[in-house]
Amino acid sequence: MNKWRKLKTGDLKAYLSGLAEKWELWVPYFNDGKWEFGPYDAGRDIDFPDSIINVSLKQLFFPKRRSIATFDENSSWSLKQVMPLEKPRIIMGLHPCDVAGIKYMDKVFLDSEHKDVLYEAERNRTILIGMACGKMEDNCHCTDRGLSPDSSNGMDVVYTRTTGGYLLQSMTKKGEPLLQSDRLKDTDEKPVKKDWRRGKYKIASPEEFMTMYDDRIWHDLSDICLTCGICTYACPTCVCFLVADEKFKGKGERVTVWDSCQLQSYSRMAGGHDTRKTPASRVRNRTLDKFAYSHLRYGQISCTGCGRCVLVCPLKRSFPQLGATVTERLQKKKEKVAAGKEED
Amino acid sequence: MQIEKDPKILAILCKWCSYAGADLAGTSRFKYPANIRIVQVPCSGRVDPVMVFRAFVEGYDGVMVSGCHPGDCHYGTGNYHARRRLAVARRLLEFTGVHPDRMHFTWISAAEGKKFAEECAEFTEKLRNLSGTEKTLAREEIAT
Amino acid sequence: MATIELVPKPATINEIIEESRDVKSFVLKMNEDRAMHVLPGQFIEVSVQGYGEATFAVTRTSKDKKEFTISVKRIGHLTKMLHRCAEGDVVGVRGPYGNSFPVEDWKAKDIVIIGGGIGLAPLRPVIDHILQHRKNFGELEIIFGARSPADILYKEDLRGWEQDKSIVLHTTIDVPFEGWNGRVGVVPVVVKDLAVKPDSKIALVCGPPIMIKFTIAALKELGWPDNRIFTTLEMKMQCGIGQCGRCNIGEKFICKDGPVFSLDQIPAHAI
Amino acid sequence: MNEIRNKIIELFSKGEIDVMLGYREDATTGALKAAVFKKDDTLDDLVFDERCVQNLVNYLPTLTARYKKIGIMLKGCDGRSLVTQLVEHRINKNQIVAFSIACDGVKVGGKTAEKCDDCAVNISPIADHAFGKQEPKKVPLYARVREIEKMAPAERWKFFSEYFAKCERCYACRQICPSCYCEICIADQQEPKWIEPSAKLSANTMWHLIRAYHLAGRCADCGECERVCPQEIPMRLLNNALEKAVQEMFKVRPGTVPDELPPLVVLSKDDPDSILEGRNE
Repeated sequence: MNKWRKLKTGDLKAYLSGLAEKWELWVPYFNDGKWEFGPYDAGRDIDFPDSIINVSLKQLFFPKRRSIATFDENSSWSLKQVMPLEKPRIIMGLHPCDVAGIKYMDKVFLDSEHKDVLYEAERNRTILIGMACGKMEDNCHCTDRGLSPDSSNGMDVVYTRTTGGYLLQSMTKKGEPLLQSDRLKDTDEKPVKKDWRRGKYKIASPEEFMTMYDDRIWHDLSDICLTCGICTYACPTCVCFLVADEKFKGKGERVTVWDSCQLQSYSRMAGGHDTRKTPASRVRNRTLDKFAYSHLRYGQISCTGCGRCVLVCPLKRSFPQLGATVTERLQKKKEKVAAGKEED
Repeated sequence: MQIEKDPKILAILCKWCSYAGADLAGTSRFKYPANIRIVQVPCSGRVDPVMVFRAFVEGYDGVMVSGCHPGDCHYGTGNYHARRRLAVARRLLEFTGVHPDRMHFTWISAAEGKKFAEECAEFTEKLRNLSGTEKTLAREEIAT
Repeated sequence: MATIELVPKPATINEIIEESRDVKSFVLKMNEDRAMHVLPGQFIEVSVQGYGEATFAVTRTSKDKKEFTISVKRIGHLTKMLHRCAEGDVVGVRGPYGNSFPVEDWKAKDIVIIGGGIGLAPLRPVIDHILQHRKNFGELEIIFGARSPADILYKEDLRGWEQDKSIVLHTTIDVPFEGWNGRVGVVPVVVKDLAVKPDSKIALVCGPPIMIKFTIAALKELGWPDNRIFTTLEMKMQCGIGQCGRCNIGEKFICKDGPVFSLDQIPAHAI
Repeated sequence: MNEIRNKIIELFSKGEIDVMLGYREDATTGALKAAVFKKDDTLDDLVFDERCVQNLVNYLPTLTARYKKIGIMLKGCDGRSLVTQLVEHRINKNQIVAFSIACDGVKVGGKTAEKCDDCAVNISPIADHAFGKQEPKKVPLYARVREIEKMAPAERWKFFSEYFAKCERCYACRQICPSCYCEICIADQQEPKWIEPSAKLSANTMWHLIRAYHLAGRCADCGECERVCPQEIPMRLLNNALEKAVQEMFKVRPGTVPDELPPLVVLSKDDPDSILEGRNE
């Protein structure tokens, strides 16, 4: 394991400007009440969020509108694919749940027979500097999803706040060149290990969730959900997309665009057949996808416990709470069966 | 005739009156600018403001909609509906930033060829000294 | 330079066959002159530039594997654009994707093929394969249902299958039409009337979702076991490579784990 | 609050309502959520205070399909929203029991919602059972709209285009709005494709213009679209601008007069042609 290196707060700006010369550096900014990510600009003051922010990093790897080919509208066929980007970049200030989201996206786009070349290029050109969380917001429940606020898997460099500055440690070969700067001093100071809150939203195993498909609970759970797409757009692992052609003044573009399984048009087919007509079937589809299908497909459930879906839900319908409610009902059904009573 | 500099105008004309008026302007040799693209609709009541929005988003400099004078609509009440819809659509477009001179809603009967030619020329003039002051609802160029 | 899988390659429409009033078959050939190894049941994604892309099962491939055919029913936005294309036009093709009918393990088995309307398109390559290796297979029974005589597809094939002694062919239309003296009745009812006995046969079912649902119910009533009923599901697909998440039945993706499923592989509630 | 609870218990016992649509404080998360109270549920966690922001009218169509008689708690703006739904025959009145509760402003994100600053209708125009009295606020209407109208066209476009560019097209504004109930929304139509699916400036502009236009003369200004938008796009501004236009041109304020048809549905022979020239101040 590499040693920890210390960066004094005063040297932060100089260190970042040093990085920004060789890499395209993305850092978090706080403006009008919200955290957003933006390219590094020495003029603005730099601070790092201690915990979850509204925006998931999905946008930097799988943009909400991504061009994959361009064509000339007047020709009958001239689709030419787009060149992937190569400029090396650094993203600083990610939290463990965001990085876990990116690792899940790797499974979807890279562990497949047809690798997504554009996504792969974005991943290869990016060095992730992850930040251990300082505190857990009330919706945070990464500890219930096999993660922890100070875990560093998937990060190239991990850093955490400490008295008078930051402690940095490189985790991968990709991260090493970032710590060569002379602003950093070796130190044997170690980040203090905290024990984090657990058990807020416990969920059953994927196999148990699969047995809940025909349960009546989905109607009650979905009655206040209006099936808009906010939770899927905010979620770091929801990457459903649609492909569309768009034309303007003779120039055309084939794009992949974010889509959401919660919207009615998602599974409506030509001729009117729709496999998920009712809101209950859509809420069930997303819940089971997060807690069961993703595990059966990729061996890892796709909920990283960030709680972002609760932050953005306009009806304050808490998705992790929904998962916990289904688990409670599962427990009750098991007790009933165990006690030999007939299921209601 | 250099079209590119002249403001591009979309004219949606009702078939029974205004389109016939435009025809009359043509047959009686009234001059009107050539940068007008005419779309014929059965009645001004058929004009869905979505068409006007899309025209501006596609980059037209001006949109003109014309139908029969209230009272002699071939289908009876088409232009009454159109009057309300286009009035509301105009207020919305003005509010979001389209300059009022870019929209011209009028009534032209089949006999008013001259009026059609004059209004088109006047509309083009208004648009010409407008262009450059601000962009219409910009539709960003697609990065090639 | 790595190729983006979602970007299709150009293919030329060599021939257009009018199958019925709203179904046309398009014989395609890749412009870059390479063979398309398509197994029976696999599908491709066909795009019309500027209008989008849709999923079509490959319904026939030529001997030299260079030309492949799709049958398109005019029902939506993209299919309407395809129907406007003429011979010689260029469309985009990518694929083939998905699994195929396991014809290899059906050696010496009797096969029953039940197709409803355009649903016969994905099943026709299986019939072609059986006829090309006729002695490897047992009896072949084909039940084909169409809404009306004008909707009957592949008329020359049907004539060929009729004369072939080794094939038992039943063609039916949903409701009586004058000038039609053949069988009348929807496919599930016909399957019940024919009382197709399961013994060691394999059944293939494809058609509109409602037809698949009731035909499978009819087969089950006749005692067919789930592992010997196969169907090919063409739900709404977008990427065809298991990434866009759209065509999921439970945890399975139709485009990657299907489109061909035996009934015991699909959760019961899905059909 | 107890006065309301007793009335609900009374109606439950008399069988005049099958379910009560109200707000409940979630025991675990503490968040305040819409809730359907059944006959034998306890009403202790039934709440009505300044946190009850959500407009419950949007649930009525699905509930009227499941239950015969539904009670609903209504603020002033919710009441206006109910009026628009009744006049558009989306639900019928004999299935609804309206509880009109005088509202003195709700809080969004800790501060009083903007819509409550210029709210002149603080009790529902329709009420079977009324609680609390109307305090008509003499308030200058559409103050923010007039501010924006003072700006030059290019400035206004810059103001709105910055917001439109941020739109993600999650359609929360469509899903939360009781008046947005088309079976196949124009945004999902393929032929003709008026709105392209991708979240870019031109497609977003088309979406926001059409959404606002389709609500002209029908929007009850419950402000939910602006509240739910994750990008905080000022949709109420567009709705209010059109409400002001409809008020000036056709003397109609949507949802304030029961059974009054929306202006764009009716036609009148004596509308002045001058309305076609727009505001031109």
